[in-house]
Amino acid sequence: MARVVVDVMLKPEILDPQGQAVQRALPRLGFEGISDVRQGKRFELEVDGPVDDAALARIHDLAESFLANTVIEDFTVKVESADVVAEASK
Amino acid sequence: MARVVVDVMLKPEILDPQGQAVQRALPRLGFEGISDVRQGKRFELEVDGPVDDAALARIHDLAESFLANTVIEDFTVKVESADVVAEASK
Amino acid sequence: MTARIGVVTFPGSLDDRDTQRAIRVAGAEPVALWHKDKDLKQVDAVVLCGGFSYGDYLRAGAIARFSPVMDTVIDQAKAGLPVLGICNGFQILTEAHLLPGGMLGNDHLHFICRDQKLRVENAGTAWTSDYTAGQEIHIPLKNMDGRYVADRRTLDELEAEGRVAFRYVDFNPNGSLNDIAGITNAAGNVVGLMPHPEHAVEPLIGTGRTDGLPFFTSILKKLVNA
Amino acid sequence: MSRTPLDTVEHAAETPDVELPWAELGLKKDEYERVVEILGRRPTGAELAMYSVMWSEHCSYKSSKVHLRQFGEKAPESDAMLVGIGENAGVVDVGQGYAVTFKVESHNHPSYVEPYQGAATGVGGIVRDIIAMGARPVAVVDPLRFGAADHPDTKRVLPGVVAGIGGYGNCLGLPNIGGEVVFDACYQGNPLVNAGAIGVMRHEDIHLAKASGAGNKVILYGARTGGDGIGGASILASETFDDAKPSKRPAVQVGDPFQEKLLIECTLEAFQEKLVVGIQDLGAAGLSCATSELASNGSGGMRVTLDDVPLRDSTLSPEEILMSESQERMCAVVEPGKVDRFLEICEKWDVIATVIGEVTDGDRLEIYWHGGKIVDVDPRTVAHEGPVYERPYARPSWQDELQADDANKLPRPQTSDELKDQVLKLVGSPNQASKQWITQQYDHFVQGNTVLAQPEDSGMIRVDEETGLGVAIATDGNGRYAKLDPYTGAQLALAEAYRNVATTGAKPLAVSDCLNFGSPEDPAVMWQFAEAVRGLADGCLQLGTPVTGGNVSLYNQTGEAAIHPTPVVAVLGVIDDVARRTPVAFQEEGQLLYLLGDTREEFGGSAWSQVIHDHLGGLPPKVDLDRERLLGEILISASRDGMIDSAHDLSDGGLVQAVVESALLGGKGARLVVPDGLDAFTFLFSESAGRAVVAVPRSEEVRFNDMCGARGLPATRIGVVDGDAVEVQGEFTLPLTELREAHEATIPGLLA
Ligand SMILES: Nc1ncnc2c1ncn2[C@@H]1O[C@H](COP(=O)(O)OP(=O)(O)O)[C@@H](O)[C@H]1O
Ligand SMILES: [Mg+2]
Repeated sequence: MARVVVDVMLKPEILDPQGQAVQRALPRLGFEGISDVRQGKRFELEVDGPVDDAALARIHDLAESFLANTVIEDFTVKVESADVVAEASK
Repeated sequence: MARVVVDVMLKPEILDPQGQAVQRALPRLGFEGISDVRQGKRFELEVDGPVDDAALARIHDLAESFLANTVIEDFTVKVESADVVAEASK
Repeated sequence: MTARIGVVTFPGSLDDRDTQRAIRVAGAEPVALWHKDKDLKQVDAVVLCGGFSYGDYLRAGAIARFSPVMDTVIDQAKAGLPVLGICNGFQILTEAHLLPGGMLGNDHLHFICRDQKLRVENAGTAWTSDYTAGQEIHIPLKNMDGRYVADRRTLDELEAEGRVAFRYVDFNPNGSLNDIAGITNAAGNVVGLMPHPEHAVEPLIGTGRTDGLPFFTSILKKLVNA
Repeated sequence: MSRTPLDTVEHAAETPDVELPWAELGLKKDEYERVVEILGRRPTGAELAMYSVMWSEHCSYKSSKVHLRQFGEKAPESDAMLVGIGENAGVVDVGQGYAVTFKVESHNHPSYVEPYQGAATGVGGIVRDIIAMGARPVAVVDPLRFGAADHPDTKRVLPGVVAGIGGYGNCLGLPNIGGEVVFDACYQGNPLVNAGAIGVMRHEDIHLAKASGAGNKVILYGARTGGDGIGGASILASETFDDAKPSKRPAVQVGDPFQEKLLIECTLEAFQEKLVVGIQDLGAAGLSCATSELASNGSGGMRVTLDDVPLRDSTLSPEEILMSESQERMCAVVEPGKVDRFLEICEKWDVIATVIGEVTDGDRLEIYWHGGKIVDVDPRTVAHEGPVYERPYARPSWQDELQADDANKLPRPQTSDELKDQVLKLVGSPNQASKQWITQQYDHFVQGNTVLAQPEDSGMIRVDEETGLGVAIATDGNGRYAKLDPYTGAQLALAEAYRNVATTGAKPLAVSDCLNFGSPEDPAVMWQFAEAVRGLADGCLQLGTPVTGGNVSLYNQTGEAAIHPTPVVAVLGVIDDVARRTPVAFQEEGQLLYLLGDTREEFGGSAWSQVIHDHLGGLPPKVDLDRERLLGEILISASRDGMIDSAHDLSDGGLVQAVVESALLGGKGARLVVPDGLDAFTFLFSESAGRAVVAVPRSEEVRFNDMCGARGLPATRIGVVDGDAVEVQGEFTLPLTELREAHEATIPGLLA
């Protein structure tokens, strides 16, 4: 079983009030030096079977038609390999 | 300027109604072979200046105290390097 | 003979019974439609009502858009069936690409419930003929994801073709571009808006105004006279 | 002890010396011994799990029970009462064949830890209580208390709580029609999130939580069971009891309002087809509670196979499954011949439903796991025969001193300018300011039956479209008054909620309450509790409004510091025709303003003493419940006979607060004259109870005066609806624009 991650973010030209709210709160929390914040969605899909090109293509379709609304959002699909997981976890 | 990404996901033992709703919809859309879906948040922070250990530690604090509620959520912090970005984009 | 107007119930629909009541108050016959049925029971028009279909968990309207009933609604709307989408219904219509653009979370990040002032910009659609263009009305508004967005080209096109059907007046409650509260397709049979006309059909209830009733009398007249 | 052999009943009998972690599960030594005595052996791990949660303060009311009995003992005669205390919620007859169920509950602690989810699941829980009675939920209310308005943590807690209540209630399609928002430093570490719900049904649809009829099936439906809110049960789940590693199980549950909406619809459909013999929601203590209560309220016993419970997490132990507080689950008892249809309805609504057991003709609750019997108990001993404490209570030593610190002696405004200045300060203070920023995050309109909602004196819902029959509800509670005198404070809460209902023209019928207090182990707190219950029970008897149910929340304290005693009272009323309802807003210029009731110098616990002097001391206003009743009757008659066009009850902030609110809502000002015998300050700021201000059309003045005179209710003409300012003759004029700015900018300024 492998994990495929789909990240969905608002297109850059679309106002992201959630990201802005975070950014505006930063100085109050004593954080400086962050010039922009955008907030999006992360989907973690547990895929049965091998994640080959065909599987990725299908997930790409899924993201395009369903997980993201491409009128307003962009997305990326990536396979989360074991070492990335290790590096990333807190 | 560098981009740091904070991913916030519900802890595995916590109910994720959003992920479930997506997963339950998949068969109707003709997608098989995905055994679990979890939905979380992705924050993209644009950091001024170098992303050194000190900066990362501060972002870690920010994530812990503000971006996530660690009672129910886990988070990961990672620096998004240029090549990762390239590989990931659709 | 009166008109039969279908109201679709999705899991999580909230205003289906209210919408049926509004249709009855206007003098038409409401017909309950179920999301799992492709069959529209030969109704003359369809309302997609407000609520949180599937909890609005992915995006408002995104999951409902893939239900069996929507396959038929999409086909027939393209063939001219009058369809009104209220709130969640509007969101479903944009997700189904029957109307352009998309709906996002309110710019202030909160749910908002208020008596909202609107201007009817297009009184030529199937659902607005009992208004006059430029008429100002008050309709309850209540939503989390009411911010209408579209790219510049789409907006210009909507404006040029007079397809912005309703605009917020005095106060933009959600950050919608061009103060858009509702739009229509080019043919004028598919209309979507965020405020809830079905909550403004009885003098005592809600805000105490009946400014929403003409939606339902408009379609009734159109169908009966057809 | 190794857990490898399943801890069955048999195994427990064979291994009497095994030590169980009863203390870690919150049981006292004598409580554990009592369990052993009841069973005649040591409990199994699963039995221990059940007893420990069901005998907790939260589920067993062990500290409060001895006092709560008064609600039954002193219950007034009432024809309206259909189902009383003890069921999921009380039910009252509102006429025309309709019955209404309503209840208030607390979700205080979870909302402090995770404001959004804590508050959201609070709404979810109370709504399931309403469904479990057979009713369609028609509205919710949310009495809230937070720490100081300008404290940084309030900015974390309040927006989350409000978003959670809205997020859940809005998604369920329940109009939010009332509540409270109160700020006080005493709630800093212990915000109070109370949530109430109302449901409507026909008399014949009332359902009870009982499992009867041997052979009937027990069906669990709704969400899968996960490791939510298990707390101590994980100790039982660990390999050995002594290596109790820190629990991985979350203390906070995440709600799924969409799932609950489906639960409502499929439950109501099953009721409609008469498929349900008994029903119980799963709330605190989850399956432990549902199975033991269903079984003990019914005629027989019950056998449950825990392996059949649909799980979200396959690693859960049987003890954890029994204790899990996963949300959005219900348990129904269904005759065998109707099971298929019941399951069909669940499937129609995409709700998972599973037969997990059946009613037996014995009197035991037996639970099986992997083929072994892990529970064999008399369900009554679990559900109803928990410990009862007579906790010591004593009037606190500081009470006299507090009451001696008389607010009536505080310095009062000396000049008209000062008076005017204090009015502005008052109407703009966080507790008196407009709560619109909060209440506009709630759907008021959904279901299309809302006649009155915020900021009216009570919420009102139309029940019958043909006849206009409606119900009204208001919740009130003033912790400052209750701190000064808990007996009187509880009665003042009752009186205010009663008055709020009557002010809208509805006849008060019944009461629910949520009693929020500190630690019962502190005799001073226990005294406050005992006094408040006594006050409420006496008050309900006198007003003729029985308590139909409620909730107790104890241990609301941080270290030694308890919250103010905060009894929150909900009063439900009925109105024959909602077309006769009386709104708060001034309707027409020229109408005459009358003040009903007596005004005394009463400033103890008042908003004025808090806002201007940051003072709490003296005695709260006097209560005269006969007067409240008379005032209520006058307000109801006046509304029915069209003698008044608007009305507003007087409570915190006094007359000036009420007049300013009516003026701002109606967009019309008022000219006021200080009546003879009163000074301007007392006239404007006193908080004497039993008062309301009404606007009388000139054509009705004589008739209205006659009615008040004949019934002996003081009615004083104090002015007229007029202009676009509030003017107190000879004192000051405040333009509505200035008042609006003061009243409406405060909360957004603090929170947005
Ligand atoms: N948390 C809340 N939720 C819903 N309504 C609220 C809330 N807080 C206050 N309200 C409403 O705002 C209005 C004013 O509240 P309040 O001043 O407490 O009323 P009163 O003094 O008449 O009891 C009432 O209609 C009340 O129901
Ligand atoms: Mg009031």
